[in-house]
Amino acid sequence: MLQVADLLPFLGPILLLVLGALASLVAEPLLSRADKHRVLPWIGIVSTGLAAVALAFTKSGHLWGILAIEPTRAGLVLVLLAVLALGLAALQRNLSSDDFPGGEPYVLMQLAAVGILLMVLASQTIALFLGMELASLSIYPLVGCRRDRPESAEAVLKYFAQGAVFSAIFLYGAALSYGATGTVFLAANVLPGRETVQLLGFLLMAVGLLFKIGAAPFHFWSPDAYAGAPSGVTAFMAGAVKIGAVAALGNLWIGHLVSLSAFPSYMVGEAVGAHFPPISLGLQVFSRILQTIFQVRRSLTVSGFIGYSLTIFGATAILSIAIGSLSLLGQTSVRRLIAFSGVANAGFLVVGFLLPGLFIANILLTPTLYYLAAYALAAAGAMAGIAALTGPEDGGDHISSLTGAARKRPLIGLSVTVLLASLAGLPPTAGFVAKFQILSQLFLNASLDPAILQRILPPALQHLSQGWFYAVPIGAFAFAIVAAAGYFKLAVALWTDPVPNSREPEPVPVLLGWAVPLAALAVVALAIFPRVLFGG
Amino acid sequence: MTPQLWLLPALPFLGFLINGALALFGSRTEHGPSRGLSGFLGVLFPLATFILVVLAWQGLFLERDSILRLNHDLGLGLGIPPVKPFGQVLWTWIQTGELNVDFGFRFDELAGIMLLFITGIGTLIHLYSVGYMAHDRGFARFMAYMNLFLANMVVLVLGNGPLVTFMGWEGVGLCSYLLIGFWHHDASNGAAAKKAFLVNRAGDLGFLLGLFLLWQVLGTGTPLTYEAIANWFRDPAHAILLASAPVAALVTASTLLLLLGATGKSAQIPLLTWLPDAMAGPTPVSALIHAATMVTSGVFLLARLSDVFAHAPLTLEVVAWIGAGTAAWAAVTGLVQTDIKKILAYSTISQLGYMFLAAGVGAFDAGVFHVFTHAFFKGVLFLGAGSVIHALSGEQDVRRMGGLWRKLPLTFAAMFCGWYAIVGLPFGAGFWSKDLILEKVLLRGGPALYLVALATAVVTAVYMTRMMILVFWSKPRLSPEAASHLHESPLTMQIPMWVLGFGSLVAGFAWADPFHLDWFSRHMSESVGPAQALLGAGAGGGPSAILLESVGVVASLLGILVAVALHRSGKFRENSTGPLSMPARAWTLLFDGIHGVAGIWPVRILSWILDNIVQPLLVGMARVFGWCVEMAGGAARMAQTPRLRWNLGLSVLGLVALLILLARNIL
Amino acid sequence: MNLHLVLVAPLAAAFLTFFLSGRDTVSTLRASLFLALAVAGFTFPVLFAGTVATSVHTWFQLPVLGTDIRWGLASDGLSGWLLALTSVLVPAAILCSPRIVGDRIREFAAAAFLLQATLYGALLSVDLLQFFAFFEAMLLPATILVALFGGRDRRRAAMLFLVFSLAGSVPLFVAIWYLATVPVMSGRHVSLDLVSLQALVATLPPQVRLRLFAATALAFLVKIPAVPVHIWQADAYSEGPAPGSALLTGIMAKIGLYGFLRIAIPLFPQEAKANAGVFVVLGLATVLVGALLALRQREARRVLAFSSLSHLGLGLAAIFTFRPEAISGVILLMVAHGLSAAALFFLAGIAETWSGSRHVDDFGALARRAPLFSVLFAVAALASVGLPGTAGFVAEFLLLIALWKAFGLLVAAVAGTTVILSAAYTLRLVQKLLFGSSAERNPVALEFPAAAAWAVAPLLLALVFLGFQPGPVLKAARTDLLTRLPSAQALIVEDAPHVAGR
Amino acid sequence: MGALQPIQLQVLAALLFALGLATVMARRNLFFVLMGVELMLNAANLSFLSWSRTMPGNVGLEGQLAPIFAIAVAAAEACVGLAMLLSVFRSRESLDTDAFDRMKE
Amino acid sequence: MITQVYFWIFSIVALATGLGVLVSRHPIHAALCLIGTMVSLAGIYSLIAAPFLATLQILVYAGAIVMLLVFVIMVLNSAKDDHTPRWDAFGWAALAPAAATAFFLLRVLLGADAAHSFALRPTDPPAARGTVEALSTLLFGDRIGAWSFLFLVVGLLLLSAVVGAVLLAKHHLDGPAAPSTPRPGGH
Repeated sequence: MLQVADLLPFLGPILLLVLGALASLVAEPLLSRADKHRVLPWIGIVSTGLAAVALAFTKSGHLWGILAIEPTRAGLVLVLLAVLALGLAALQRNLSSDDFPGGEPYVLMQLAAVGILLMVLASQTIALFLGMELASLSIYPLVGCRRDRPESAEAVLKYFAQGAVFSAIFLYGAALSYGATGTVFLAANVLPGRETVQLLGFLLMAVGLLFKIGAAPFHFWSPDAYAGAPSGVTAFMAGAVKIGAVAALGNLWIGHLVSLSAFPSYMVGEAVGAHFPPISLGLQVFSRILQTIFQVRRSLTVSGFIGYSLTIFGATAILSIAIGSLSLLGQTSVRRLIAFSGVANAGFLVVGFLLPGLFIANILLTPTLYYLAAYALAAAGAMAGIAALTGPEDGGDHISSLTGAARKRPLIGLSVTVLLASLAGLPPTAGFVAKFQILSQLFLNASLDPAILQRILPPALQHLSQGWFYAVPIGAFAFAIVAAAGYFKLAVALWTDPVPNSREPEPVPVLLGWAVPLAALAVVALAIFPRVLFGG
Repeated sequence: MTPQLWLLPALPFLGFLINGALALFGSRTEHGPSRGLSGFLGVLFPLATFILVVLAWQGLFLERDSILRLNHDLGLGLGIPPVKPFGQVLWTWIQTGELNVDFGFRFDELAGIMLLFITGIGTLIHLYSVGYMAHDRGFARFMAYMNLFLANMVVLVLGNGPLVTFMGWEGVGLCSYLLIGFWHHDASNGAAAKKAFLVNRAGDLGFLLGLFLLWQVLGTGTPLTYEAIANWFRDPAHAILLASAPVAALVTASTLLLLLGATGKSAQIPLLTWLPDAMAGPTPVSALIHAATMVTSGVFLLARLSDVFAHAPLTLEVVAWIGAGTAAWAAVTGLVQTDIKKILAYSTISQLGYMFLAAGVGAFDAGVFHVFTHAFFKGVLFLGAGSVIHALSGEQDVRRMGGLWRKLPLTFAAMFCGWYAIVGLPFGAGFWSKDLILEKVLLRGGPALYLVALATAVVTAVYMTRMMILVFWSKPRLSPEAASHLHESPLTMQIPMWVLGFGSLVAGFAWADPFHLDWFSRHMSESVGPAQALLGAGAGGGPSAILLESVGVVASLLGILVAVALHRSGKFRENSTGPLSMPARAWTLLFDGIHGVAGIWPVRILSWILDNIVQPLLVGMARVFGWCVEMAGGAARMAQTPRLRWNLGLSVLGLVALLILLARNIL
Repeated sequence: MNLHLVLVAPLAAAFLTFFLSGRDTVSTLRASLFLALAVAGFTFPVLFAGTVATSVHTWFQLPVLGTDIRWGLASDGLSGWLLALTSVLVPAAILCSPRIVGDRIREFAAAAFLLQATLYGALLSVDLLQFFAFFEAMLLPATILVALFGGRDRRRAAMLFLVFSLAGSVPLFVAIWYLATVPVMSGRHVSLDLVSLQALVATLPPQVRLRLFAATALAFLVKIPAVPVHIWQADAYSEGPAPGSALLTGIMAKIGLYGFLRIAIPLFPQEAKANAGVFVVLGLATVLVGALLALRQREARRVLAFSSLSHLGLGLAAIFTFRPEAISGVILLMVAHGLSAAALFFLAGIAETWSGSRHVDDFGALARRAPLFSVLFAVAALASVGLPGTAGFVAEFLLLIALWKAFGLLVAAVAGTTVILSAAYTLRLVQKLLFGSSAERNPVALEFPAAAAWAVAPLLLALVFLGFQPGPVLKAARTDLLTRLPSAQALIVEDAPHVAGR
Repeated sequence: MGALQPIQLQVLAALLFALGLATVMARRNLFFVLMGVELMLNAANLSFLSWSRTMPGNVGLEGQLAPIFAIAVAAAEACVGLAMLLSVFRSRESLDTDAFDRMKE
Repeated sequence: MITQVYFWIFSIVALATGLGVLVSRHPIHAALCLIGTMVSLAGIYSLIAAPFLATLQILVYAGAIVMLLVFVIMVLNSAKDDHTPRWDAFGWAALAPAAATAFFLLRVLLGADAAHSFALRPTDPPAARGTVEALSTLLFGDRIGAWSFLFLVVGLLLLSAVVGAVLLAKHHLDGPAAPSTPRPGGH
């Protein structure tokens, strides 16, 4: 039997979130329609806050090797909680402003947060799958919750259909990976002769997660889902889903490396206490991994595998950045703009998986995770801010409907502007530091010794001249500029004179009124003190 | 004794400030600021400056005189010791790298003489303009500008180094700009003002560049003061250096560039086109700035840097020919003008040519002496012209005048003195200075220059006489309304005319060799003596002064006779009917055309090309690029199909693509 | 004097501005003006303190590589004067804004403060990435200034400005990537603060250094801007609000020259010296193109924009003589041009509010209808022409001397044509605005806001004062400016460097 | 024709997976989409089980457990999916996915 | 030997019914085919010593899920899409990627097999795995807490599914506030 007592310090955040969700669920029927929107968000916020507090007391460790937590993941969880708070605040504004009958959305959002929490912590495919499904199954209804709107039905239709297909793909990949390694753990040794199976499994699982991240070409769901959902849900999705998926992909990726490296799992075990791959695995272990990668007899195949995995990420990254930035440029719908910015930023996130510093004997996903934190805060904050700025019934989705909104609420307007700047990667925001870290590392990889590149790259890419590798980071930044132009249009619309007959927006609930500026503040603070979350 | 030299420019500047404030804050009132007050102040400050100058001059003079007396008492055979000019360094102006420029003033005899007549005549003309401008709304503003001009002129003359001089140099240019365009509601005045400023700027650029080269000659260690420059060039130790070809070339180049600056300011070839247009300004301005003082600062500069120019024989050659050419050209142009002020303007240019000619042949003192005398007679001529215009309520065309000597006797008297002086009839101011120049030219410039100068003297007499005839003597051709309220000008305008008229009769005696009056030359000796000595100016010889002077007198008489004859034969009247005949106009506008071809049109064409071709091209490229990106964005958005099956299909296609990659790379 | 206070002051001001009432413009104006003056009060001590610096900390480290990105502030004469200039222009801009930005003084002031803060940051940075961060950050408020308060085409102009500047900063960013990562591969501990970078760059292979230098220089050329990357400028300056344009040209454009003086040349001295010719040619081309274009513009502020182009081009050309005269001259030029151009833009903005159009032919006879305005405008114009007695003259004189000494008389003469051309286009503007006879048509006297007078007059007085007493500014130019970096002092008190990795 | 080889099961699973995928992509009716997903999940389960068959018991059991969770997830998914289907049907009286193409730009 | 026979029968049935799902006209037919697939899969499960899974497959899948499906199809009997063609161009085209996926999957699997055949483990008796005891000890036995924890998570999952279903499908949710079923631009 499990002893809950000694799990508490580890499961604290999860349990608190679940309790919050259950409490809201229980309280929901007892409240009048108006009170639902007055009380339930606060329950969620309180449980979130408590979870954040509990996070401070969690010891890093792992739960039977299926869930693991260490400072890095704790940081991610913290960001996740912030996003949840933003989402709840914005959701309150949406639902109360169109007097939504029922408080289930709050419950679902908290449950989704639990699922994402599991994704972040999972170091085992089944747990990962369950977390993913928990998140998805809670978010589908959220997207479609405003049933009186045709677009929300359409959105949930598309999101659900694609989501179900790709979770099935993920599951199949999990099965293959299990077959290749003999365990459901992300990091395990490949059984002899089954490297290709492992690779296939990895590919399918990665695709499943890339779908959640919203990286091209698996991004088609995001614009519709974002546009159909209430802005609060959009805010939550934009931030949270990416957090879960990217963290999971990081685990998967490093686990994959461990698996490929024919690396006795007891060494990993002694290195980090259990055989789960922490995202922020330290210097020594992976230097040894790399030695094995290059020295074990199958080194060539293995490096070939790595090269192949690199091409997966490289292709999706480039495609996402290009598609996202370009489609963002002429966008007139705010939510779709945020969605495509999500696609573009997904590209940058995936760029972070191109083995930053692999060849300096250390793999560290810290740049990606920092970028993730910056992006999640910025996107969720911006969307929540837009929720605050749009008029009643969350109508304003066309940019023009936001004209002059910021001038009525300068503080929120400024916050949204700052958050957009962070999305665009302009200083003085975390987005800038993040882009710098990611792109400089990519640049380094591009400027590597050709010998190593030849060693690592798949044959298809080996005859490329080095110039192309330089082109990748530079082109990425160029597309970032294109995207900046898109954000700029939105920001300008926020600040230009309001159309004379535009009615005064109803007062912003206190929760949202505080949440958005705090998000902006956090984004700036994260730029000034980049080391608070993940060190570095 | 450390004289507070800064007071000299400070006083008129104070006047400028006060009058300016009056003009600015009185402008809202009904009649504008009080004429009396601003007039009083406007005259007071120049007067105070004049007094200060006299005092300073006295200080200088007495000091020198006491030394002379001592010398005589002790019976020592000492030569005249050099005067100790006094200077005052106010503060360090520019100090960086090797450059170290002090902001200071230096009062020596050259400056003293210049200041004496500048402030003196300046004061008179201020007084004159109190009457002349009395009915103008911008009276206070006018006074302010005049004071500002005086301040800048003082800085120009008093500066202890080229850079300080340059400050005044550009300052007077500014004032001339403001005053030419004083009646700015008429755009043409503005154009004239702009022209003056720009042409001067071209000269100023030459000034600066010449200064650089000069500095290079001196060695960048040397401070940029006239004293240092003079000492450096006078220092026999540098003789060999100066003889060396590169340095000599450098000196020549530098002096040529400086000369460009001088021509700009003094309206000499090639930069002379602005002065006739400058007559658009009120007449007192023409009298003060464009006749008596500012335009002569070019000559002043030559004298100031005489030591430098003395080492550049080629440049002096050029100066001489520029002077002669300008004198001749302008005199001829003066023949065909019909606007009384234009006539005087061209005459000014021609007289300035004389001065340059003198400097060119190394007779800097003679040049400055002509400046001195010219200030008087040209001043009175302009004032008289102004009085005439004032009397005819704005009429300036000599063809609509005539017989005024009865109507305006006093004005006529004054102008007659001026005429007498300028044509060079015996014992007039011009007589002495011009003949002095002719003599020097013959001595050192050679016959060619002399003949040109002599011919110019004849022509001068012709056109001046023509003007006098058309204005005063011939039978009246006034327009009735002009004739109706014809009136003699007020006293404030009369007094200056009388004084200057008298001056133009007697000023020449400041340096009249036949009477052994060499007051002027003695005082010039300190500044330009060494240079002239270097050029062998001291050497006398050649035909006797008397002979030459009589030749000059003959020339002017000849000119007068020709003029009378032409008048008799009705030549004046017929060319005075109708506008200038075509060749005459071409002659007048010769240099405008040259400027257009050389400077203005190229700039215009170039800027047109840049504005209409290059710039749009660049912008267009940027636009096209942005457009392409927009297009790409549209295409990308197109790929986002709204149909579920398409979305799924495309996603799965991506998956398949990855699988193909897998197959190609691993299997 | 803690420099962080100076950096935070404008930020705080911007933040406080948001709590002012959007409705009551008068009190908003007063309050924001007070804030601006307070910021100036914080700033000037820095100028008088001479060379000051905070301690330098590690901002963050590149993961894996352990590249140190430092954070520290340092100010010397060069930074100090530009700081002072900024702190003077911002209140002036706020004073001039009411007529132009209407009831949006709050937003305008906030944007101005933000711009000020970013400028301060750029001027005080001791670390390359830190500098770049502020260098980029200033685009945000600058773009907002143009895009929100400007004229009809302001969006397009702002977009052009933003995209152009961002694109222009790409090369510098790439150079920073290189410096931050690649040397690490050869086992060196890299830290991006300028002083360490100097040592690092010196060890790089020459062709790499050349590329890095080119990249760095390009970013700054766009900022100045220099021909042929100047096309964003005229639109931004003419479409933006006049006070905003004043801030852009008065301060922001100077960051380009500052970057050359502080970063490009000190980091890559050999390359700079080897390729000086290129930049001198670019600079002279900028001088001429700017002047010639200014001659033909039909909008007052386009004339001013191109005149700025021309003047700063002279500065650019002169920097690359590496002569002490040039350095002090450029600093003086930056200050002088900042003051005069800003004054002109302010006044042009006022004039536009009168005529309701930007076209020069729609002005006229202001000399009669607004005497005080005309006096101020004339003085400012003469100052920008560089009449002796104003700071502009001393600056131009020094720059010409430097050019002459370094490249001979011909170059100096070419550069000197600006003396004539600037007079030409400036006087053209003066004629169009102040003179002419349109007073007969509508001789009503125009009411010139006293606030604007109070804003502009001090600038002009400062110009005249510096024209006679440029000493303080000239002294600010330390002759070793191009070789030694001000943060050197700061690094002495740095805290222990971090070990790579974690 | 010897003993049953897991590879046969794998092939079967792969084919079923492909069939499900084809159904999802090819058919326009929303029901078919759901059923296709069910097919894919089943394929995954089959794969799990057949892999587990190749493992020693202690590890093999994991492969036996995973499908249990997968089935649970499938149930939940079907529940939500059908609810979604109902609401979608209400909103447009149609289950033709191509009919839902209002969201452009 | 005999297992092979069963396997072939079951697998052919499974594939056939799966194909039926793909091609059938009416959702009901598809659902029935699906049931067939489920059942035959259950049979295969039992072949490879996973009796518990086999029962689960029949109970939950065939018994619950697909029944639910059929129920809903019945409820919306107008779901019979006679207005959409069974196969259109896109439908045919969509087969290609599916086929490609299958091809690559098989290629990898077979390739791996060829490289290194993974045979059954004859060592352990079939009874050792797949039995209810084994699984339940694994799930709830105190030896490992992991799976029981995941079991709790499944509970959470189902909870969220229920809530979500309520949110999406419950009628009373759209009270007076939201109009019941707006028909934007009817067909």
